Amino acid sequence: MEIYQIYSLTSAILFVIGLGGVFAARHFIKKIIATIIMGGGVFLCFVSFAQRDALTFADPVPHALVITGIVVAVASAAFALALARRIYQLTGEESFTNDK
Amino acid sequence: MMIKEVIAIILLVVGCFFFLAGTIGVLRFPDLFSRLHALTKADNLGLGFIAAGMAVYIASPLAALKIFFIWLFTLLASSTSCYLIARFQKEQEQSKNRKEQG
Amino acid sequence: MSILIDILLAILGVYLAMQSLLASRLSQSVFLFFAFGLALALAWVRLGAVDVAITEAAIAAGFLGVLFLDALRDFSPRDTEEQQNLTTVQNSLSRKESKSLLLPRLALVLGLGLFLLIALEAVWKIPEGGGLTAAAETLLPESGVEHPVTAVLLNFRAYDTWLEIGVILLGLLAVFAVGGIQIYRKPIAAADDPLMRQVILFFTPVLFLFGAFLLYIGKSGPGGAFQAGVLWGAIGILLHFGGIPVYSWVPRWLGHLLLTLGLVFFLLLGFLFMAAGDNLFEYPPAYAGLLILIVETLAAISIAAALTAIFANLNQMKKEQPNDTAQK
Amino acid sequence: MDVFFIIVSVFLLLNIVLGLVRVWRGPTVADRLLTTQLFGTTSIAILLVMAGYLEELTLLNVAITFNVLAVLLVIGLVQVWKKKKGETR
Repeated sequence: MEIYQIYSLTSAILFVIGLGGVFAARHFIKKIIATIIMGGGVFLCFVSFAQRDALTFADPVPHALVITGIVVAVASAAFALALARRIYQLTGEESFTNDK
Repeated sequence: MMIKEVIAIILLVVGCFFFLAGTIGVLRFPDLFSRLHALTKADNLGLGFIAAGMAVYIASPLAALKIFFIWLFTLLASSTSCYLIARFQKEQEQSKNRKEQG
Repeated sequence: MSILIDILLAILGVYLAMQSLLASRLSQSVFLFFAFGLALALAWVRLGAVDVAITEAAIAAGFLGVLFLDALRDFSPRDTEEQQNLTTVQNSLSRKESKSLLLPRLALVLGLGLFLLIALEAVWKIPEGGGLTAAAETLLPESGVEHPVTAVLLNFRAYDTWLEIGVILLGLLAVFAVGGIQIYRKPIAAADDPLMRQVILFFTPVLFLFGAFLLYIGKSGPGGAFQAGVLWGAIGILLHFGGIPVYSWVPRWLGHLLLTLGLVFFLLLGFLFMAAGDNLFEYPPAYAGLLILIVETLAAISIAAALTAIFANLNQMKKEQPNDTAQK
Repeated sequence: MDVFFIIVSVFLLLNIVLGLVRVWRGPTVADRLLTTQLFGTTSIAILLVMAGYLEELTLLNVAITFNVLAVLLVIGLVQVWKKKKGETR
């Protein structure tokens, strides 16, 4: 078993965990964490296949995509946190509720 | 086996021992202040031994300088964070006590 | 034999991800998430992606950590009494819902299991195409830098990188839109602790120098604009904690200039060479190294400014709350 | 020698796993933050060992990144949560 196979299988599991978290978690912060975990799974998939395609160095295109992706994920997480905190300030709600 | 490898192995084993001691301390000690002690002292010593071992093994002056700086920064960061966390916790407990009394 | 490390790391990562979502208390889940970030950084080291590992270490240990701590303070209950009320309410809620939500939960678990199987099969059977390694390798001498990842980021796929700086700026604008733009005026509680002031004074130049080192070394090894940007952004956050919010004493026009510098210069350069007859973001190989260094520096400054502004805005957001409640 | 490096890395990883117990039990936020510091220090050690094992000296840069930013979280916790105490008083 190669290194990249372990990590690519892990990436699928992480993505599914994040997806489940987005559906099932109640609190805003947990939902945000779940989306970041989902993103982490996708990045892990990219980088593991970059390692498979290595010649003299690992495939640089997925690495570059993942670096930009991480920073974009951080920007979107900051936006999501701002939204969540604003909602909490205005309504006092910590999660999406139906009864209102 | 070369002599530098033997030295590196000895230093790494000692470092691992201190890491284990630090982790056990974090798990077993009763309150935050003694846990801080275990973590920031024992672990830094362990890191120092591992850093020394790797500096001996890699045996390049530039890398040794970098490793030394890594250890120095870790010492600085963890000693100050030990102080800051302890002070923070003490203030929290004091304000809690004041509230319970008043 | 070395596969042992990978298996352990993979199990650790999956466990941390699962527990950070399943943990009952919010602070548990946030700190488990930090640990997940560190495990991910180690995984990238194992996969040979050192650039990604530096970025992830900077983001997970620094920026996201501070953002989440800040948010955690907002959401954690103010009083023990309030907390008790909250837990009782939550208990009653969960008891009520446990019956009515049984079917959706079963469906969710089944769907996720099915999806997991599909994803595992898909990942297992991704065909070997060879990737773009060979193309990058042949074009590397023309790019002006020696490190393939930097070459891809700032030369071959410069369009992506340019848009990506724009996305960070967009994130800042979105945070402004949510939190309000008249933010930077209030003074912040200064660091009253002499030791903390010294630590901030010590780590500011260290962060700056190390960021500059990463920026420069990006030409020939792992490092580059994003890593340097995050490290320089950490300077802004540290100064903010030390009672010197950067945007309160920098004049407003300079702040805006710093924020847009990278984006504008990148675009200007692209159009300049397009006017000279090349494609968008195509540099002449003779000057490419120098141009890439300049672009990277400006991009790092812009990223640092944007991250600092995002943090300052988010940190100030909750400060309005006690005033709001007092007015009510 | 390689086998020895692998054993040391696995041992340090197991150390992290042990430290996780404190994240679960830790009664205060400071305890949990402490565990994150433990992870940071142990990860730096793992990175140093990896740098020798893979003979990849750039890993030292990753380690420096880890430890110049380690102090940021602590200062963040202390400064951010201090204001909370002021509010509740």
